[in-house]
Amino acid sequence: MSFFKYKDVIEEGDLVFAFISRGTIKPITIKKGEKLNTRYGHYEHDDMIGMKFGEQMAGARGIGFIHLLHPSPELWTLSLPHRTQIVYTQDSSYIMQRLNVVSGTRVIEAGTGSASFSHSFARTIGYDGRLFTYEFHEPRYLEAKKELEEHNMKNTLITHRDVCNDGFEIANIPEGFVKDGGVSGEVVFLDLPSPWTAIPHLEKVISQTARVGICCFSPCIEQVDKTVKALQDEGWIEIEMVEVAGRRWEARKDMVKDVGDVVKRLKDIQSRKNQGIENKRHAKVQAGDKRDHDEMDSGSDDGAEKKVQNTGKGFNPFGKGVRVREGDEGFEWRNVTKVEGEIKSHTSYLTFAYKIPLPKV
Amino acid sequence: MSFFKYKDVIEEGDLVFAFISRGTIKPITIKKGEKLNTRYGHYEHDDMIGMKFGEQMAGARGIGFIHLLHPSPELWTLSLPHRTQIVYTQDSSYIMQRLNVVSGTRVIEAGTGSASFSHSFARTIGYDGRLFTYEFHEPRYLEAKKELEEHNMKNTLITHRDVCNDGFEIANIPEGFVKDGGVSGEVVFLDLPSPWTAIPHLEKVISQTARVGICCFSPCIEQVDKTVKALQDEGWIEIEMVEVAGRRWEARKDMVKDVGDVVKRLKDIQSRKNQGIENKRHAKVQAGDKRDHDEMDSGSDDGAEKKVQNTGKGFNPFGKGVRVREGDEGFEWRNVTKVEGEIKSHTSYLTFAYKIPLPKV
Amino acid sequence: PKSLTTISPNQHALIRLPSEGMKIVLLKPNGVISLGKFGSFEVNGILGYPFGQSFEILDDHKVKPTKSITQLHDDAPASDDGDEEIEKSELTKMFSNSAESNQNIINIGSKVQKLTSDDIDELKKSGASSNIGQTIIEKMIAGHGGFDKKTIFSQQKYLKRKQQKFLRRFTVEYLGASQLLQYYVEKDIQRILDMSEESLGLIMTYSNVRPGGKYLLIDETGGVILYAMMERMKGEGTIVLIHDNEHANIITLRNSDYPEEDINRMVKTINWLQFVEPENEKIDWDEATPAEIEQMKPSKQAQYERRSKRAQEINEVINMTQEGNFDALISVSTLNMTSFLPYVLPTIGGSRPVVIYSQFKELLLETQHFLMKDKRVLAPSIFESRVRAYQTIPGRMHPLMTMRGFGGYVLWGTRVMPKESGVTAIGRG
Amino acid sequence: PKSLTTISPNQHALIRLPSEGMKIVLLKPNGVISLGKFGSFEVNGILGYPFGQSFEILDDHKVKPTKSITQLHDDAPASDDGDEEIEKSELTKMFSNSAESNQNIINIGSKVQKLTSDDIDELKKSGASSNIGQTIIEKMIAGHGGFDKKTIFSQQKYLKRKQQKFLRRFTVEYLGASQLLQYYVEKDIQRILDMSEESLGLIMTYSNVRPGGKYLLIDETGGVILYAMMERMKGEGTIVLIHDNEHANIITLRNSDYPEEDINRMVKTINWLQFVEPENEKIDWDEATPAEIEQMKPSKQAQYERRSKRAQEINEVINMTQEGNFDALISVSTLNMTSFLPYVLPTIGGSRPVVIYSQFKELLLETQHFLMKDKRVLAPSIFESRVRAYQTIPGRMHPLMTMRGFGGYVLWGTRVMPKESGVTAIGRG
Repeated sequence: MSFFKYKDVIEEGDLVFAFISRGTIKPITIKKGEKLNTRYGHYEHDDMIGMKFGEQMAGARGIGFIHLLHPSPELWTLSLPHRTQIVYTQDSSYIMQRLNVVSGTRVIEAGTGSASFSHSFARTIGYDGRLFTYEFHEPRYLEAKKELEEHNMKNTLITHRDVCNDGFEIANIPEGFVKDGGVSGEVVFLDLPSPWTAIPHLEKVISQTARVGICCFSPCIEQVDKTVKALQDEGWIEIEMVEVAGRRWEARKDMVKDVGDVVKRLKDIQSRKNQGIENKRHAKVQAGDKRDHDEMDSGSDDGAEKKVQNTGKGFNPFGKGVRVREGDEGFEWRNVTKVEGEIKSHTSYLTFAYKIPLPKV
Repeated sequence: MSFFKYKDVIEEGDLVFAFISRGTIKPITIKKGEKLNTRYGHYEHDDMIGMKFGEQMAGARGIGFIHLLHPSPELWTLSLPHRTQIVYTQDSSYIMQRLNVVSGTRVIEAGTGSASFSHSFARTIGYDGRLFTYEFHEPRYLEAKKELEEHNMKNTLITHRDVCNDGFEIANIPEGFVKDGGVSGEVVFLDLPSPWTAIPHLEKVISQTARVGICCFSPCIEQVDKTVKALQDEGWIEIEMVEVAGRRWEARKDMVKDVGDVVKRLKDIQSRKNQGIENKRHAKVQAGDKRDHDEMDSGSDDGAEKKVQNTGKGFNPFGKGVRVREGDEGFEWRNVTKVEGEIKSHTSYLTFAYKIPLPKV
Repeated sequence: PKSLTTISPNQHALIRLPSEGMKIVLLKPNGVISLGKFGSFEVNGILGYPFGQSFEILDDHKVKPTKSITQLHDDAPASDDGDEEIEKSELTKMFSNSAESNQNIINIGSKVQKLTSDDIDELKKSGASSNIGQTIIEKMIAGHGGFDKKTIFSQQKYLKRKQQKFLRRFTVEYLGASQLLQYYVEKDIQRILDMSEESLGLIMTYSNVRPGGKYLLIDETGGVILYAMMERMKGEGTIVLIHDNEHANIITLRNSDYPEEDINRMVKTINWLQFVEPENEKIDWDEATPAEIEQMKPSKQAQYERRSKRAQEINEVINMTQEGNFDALISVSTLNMTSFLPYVLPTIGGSRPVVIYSQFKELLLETQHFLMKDKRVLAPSIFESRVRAYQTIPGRMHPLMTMRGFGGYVLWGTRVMPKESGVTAIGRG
Repeated sequence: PKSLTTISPNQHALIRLPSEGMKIVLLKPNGVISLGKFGSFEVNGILGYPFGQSFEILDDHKVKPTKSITQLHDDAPASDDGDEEIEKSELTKMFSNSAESNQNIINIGSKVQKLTSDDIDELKKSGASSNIGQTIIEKMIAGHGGFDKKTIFSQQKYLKRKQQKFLRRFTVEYLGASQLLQYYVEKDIQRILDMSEESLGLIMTYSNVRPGGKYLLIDETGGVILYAMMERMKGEGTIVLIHDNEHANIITLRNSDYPEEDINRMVKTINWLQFVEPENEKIDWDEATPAEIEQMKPSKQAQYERRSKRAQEINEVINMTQEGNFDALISVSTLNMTSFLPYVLPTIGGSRPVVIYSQFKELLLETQHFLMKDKRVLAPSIFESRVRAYQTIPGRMHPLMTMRGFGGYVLWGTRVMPKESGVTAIGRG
């Protein structure tokens, strides 16, 4: 179960994530004779066998390189073709922490979707936990079922079901999955267009001895409104809705440009101009240290640009033409952070609530 | 008109903002013989006369100091007793930029509230602009009217009116305020509990020759919903709702603590301990450079703490007891930013829209 | 003066396209403006309408006024326009066939999109009629195998996207500073140093810009900030602009439609050398006597006049900075702030705002530490303002899923005079 | 083992009060727990109920189970509880007297609050009955001159605030890592380095914590992170904890209710000196022969055993760090990251996550630059996660007006082995 335990050396049959670039992470299953083709060269599976997870691998003809990474739910999420909307790590990690999903927790999830969150749940609940996940859409169900099997997710049971109409009860629960005669979920996650239709069905499948936590994941505010009402009607308490805002920052370097450099350059331009026009002076100018500004209004910077390399440590005042590599050691830099150009400003609203079993004492 | 033009020297009758601390800015009107009392001393108005705006002023007995600041709408906003919810600068500045409020713009505002945004509008539209502001609540109306008069806001006309029921039309508009026979507003700002009831009244008071922009300011999402519908019904277009998130950051310093310092200290503690227990050794320990860890499990750091001052440049490893002033030059620091402890995470939703006059061509 | 309200000849304007693209145009009477794939139109056809008006391109470069292009469905119920009604009923009809939930949404990608781009090109060529956009959309829907399996909502979105792509509509807007900024956000965000409209608004408000003021400005955006200030000041007051190169780059003012003389009256430029070493850089100009001028050849005379004027201008702006007492410092630049503040701060009047913009919070952090030590700026703080837009379709309200990450940071403080005179000795004091 | 679901004797629990205050208590059977002004109750009265249950304090330290304390009105309609019904009808009655808009809201401050705190104290003293909270609230409403001028909404809010302040109710929660964190957020945020629950969640997920793993941890929170990991691991796996002082500060584990032996089995501690200079710090312990031990006096013998065990423990943990191949690095500390990473990175297994938390983005910025140059951590990025809570009263939905500004930042990357062997020579390599 590669999502449950690390191994060190790559063997045939292993799932490996080929990290090509930040935006391109390809899951591959190692098979002798096959190869991975990328825009920057290809990589033989045969060569991967025996390498360590985490190793950098050079391209077949020495062109380019990739890193061979071990599966994890977070890499899986990053690698996914966006078949359907994904629950991103910023949301999933908060949901799991807030609802106290730990080793051994029994989780109900609907719908399965891309199964990205399912992987995350399965990892965290471990061998002792149980994940009941439901998907209505058949192609998605089949795809997820195949993946969960390939990934050896033995703690997870996927069901093809419209939970909004047909509820969550399962007729023949495999023995290892039964508790208190049924599903007995302790944590519920609903990523459905109309969670309020599914909420009344939950009573039959949630734990009758422990507090049960729920999170409903809805993009629109009106869905939240209906969900809150349904939760109230069904006796859920401590209802709270939140949004999670996630940002990713990158470290960059910004060139330090002092005003002293600018002044120096302006003086330089001026003195070279004054030399050039020495013999065509006409204006009446007093002697002394005052300089002649005469031709400044008709000059251009072209002459100066050729000498920019000489300025050395300082700043590159002529943006055009001369390109300086970020962090070039000939210049002074300051460390700065930059957020992604386009950020996910909204994923969904998260409505949390709890249900307490009726007192037996 | 002190909100319209800077002056340099403080005279009797001037409005002065006494900046006592970030959270305490007191507007005072200079009057001979009076004094300003603060927690940290008092300040004679007589002494202020003739001082420059911006000067630091020492307390009467040399205790404490304040800064004497010139009025501005932004300082006014910061100084306000929060009688009612204020439109903060993050919102007001965006609204004015987006709706292109400039010198000469004719603005309709309802309700006036604390008149904080009114000041901002009046400043930006200048002598040539006109602000029509409406307030239903009588005490608030009277308060605002008094302030606007005191502040010489001659481009502003305040009206006591329930615009939701009675609309925006004004019977006897002072001559300097009339345009095209009426109010003829070009920009509308509605900060009302039910803007949707006021929107149908706007048609009679907005410009019939220029595009008119509106911003409705509502804390709850359901208000937005009703507002959007009302705007649609009344033929407003390009309806868009936004939120403005504002953060204030402060520059701070964080002490640099290297692992080398930690290691050095641990060695120090250990060697002093070993010396102390030299004569009570019992364990069989081989010779060589291996040290004796024997008593480590019963020791305490108390002895070491007394010597902390000697470490000099480096880090203060014992948080308790020895307090180091932030930025103390005996230590190394890194510049960091810190956000306020409690931030305004929501002010209101801003619903923008435009109305185009019917084509006359 | 230029009109802020009416689409007027010989003025610049911003054209918004259904694709959310933008174009800055000069409205020459009798001219024809091309919007690329959206078609071309005669300028005369749009003159006289209020700014903000949308148009649809008809045959022969004619236009007719139409409703907003950006909110096809939000404002549909209020419309009596024929075309809009057709779209609406079209939508309604199709919606009745739609699966009422997301459950049957199939994987919509290029595979189910049966209309190729060649098909579309051909359709476009086949008829230049005003209905072409609608026609293409209908064909695309017909060719879209999974359309009726989509929910109403996604149909709506799909249709809207397609309409925005092919409908030959555009909106003519007044080219204010916000519009110019938005234009650069799309085209060349580096030019405006990542600045968002909300940051521009903060800068204008915190620096207390208003008619009649006298401001010191450092503007590396090619003049977008300068333009924003001029718009607010409406011809009254002065802006001294410090620049890096020999000549100030105020290229964006070309689109401002201000007469040259107004610009010259309001905007005074000075380079950093002149600002930092004013005494050296002043021009010691000996006026020629009327008799001397008389004796010059006409070409020499003209040259003399030009040089005399130039010398006066330079000396005037240098004198202004030496007098100081500016009503605000506004800096939007990539220069190291702590290197120029010692020169600039003494010229700012007491109790006037100091406003510094940067793309990077880290640089303002250094600046704030500098100012806190310097003591000539009271209570400096770094402000961040971010606007989040919502989808306002009733019943489907939520923030837009993505937004631009950048926007910049603004430091705001107030210039003060601390009691200890020693503190102000830094720089030119 | 401790119960996660049922309020059980000799276990710790978190008590939430109507004032949003919190208290950590140990549930000693037959004990009495005091909640200050909210009263006292017998522990036995709450045992056996599920965690999450709310109670109301009756006379004589007895309790009765009740509905949630935090959402008095949101869940009122679903309640059959007598008291709730009274409150509801009370509310309804008062609402019918309310001004239906905000327009008549008067300035509500201490002035209109006719009940003094002395009055309240007296009321409290006069009767310890379960109705005291309700009584006080009613008196306050009666004494509140402007109450009927307030809108329904503000009446609701007012009443709720007052009820939360005076109703003698509390909720008993399982003391998980999130609860412990929330407790410190209220009581001593510096101890947990400003960390929010969402940052804790990010750390746990990005570091891939799960049962059976072997993790390297730097934790300056007194063990809150350690506890969060142990909760997720449920007794399986190992955590090597590096600490600053001679002894690890894991004071918060006192509240974890894990048996000493479980903690000893899972958690191995090592100080920075031992970690950085392992060969010097290993203890070269000569085992005594059985015969030698036999000859020792009983007291000496015990001392020998103790020292032998200690030496074994130290050597064991030093060996573990030398073997390395940890399943993650998790660092939550104020130490300069770039100073310890050269020692720590070599011990992390290939393709395992490296997760570093800081209060300040600027420090992670330095760290990211360090890692990018070092090349042993792939694609490091800084993540910020902020949760914004809403008021969910139907018809009055909006984000809460204020929230905590802090929360921290998390750097996440993946340990890799670059091809050039020279690169890994930094530190202990």
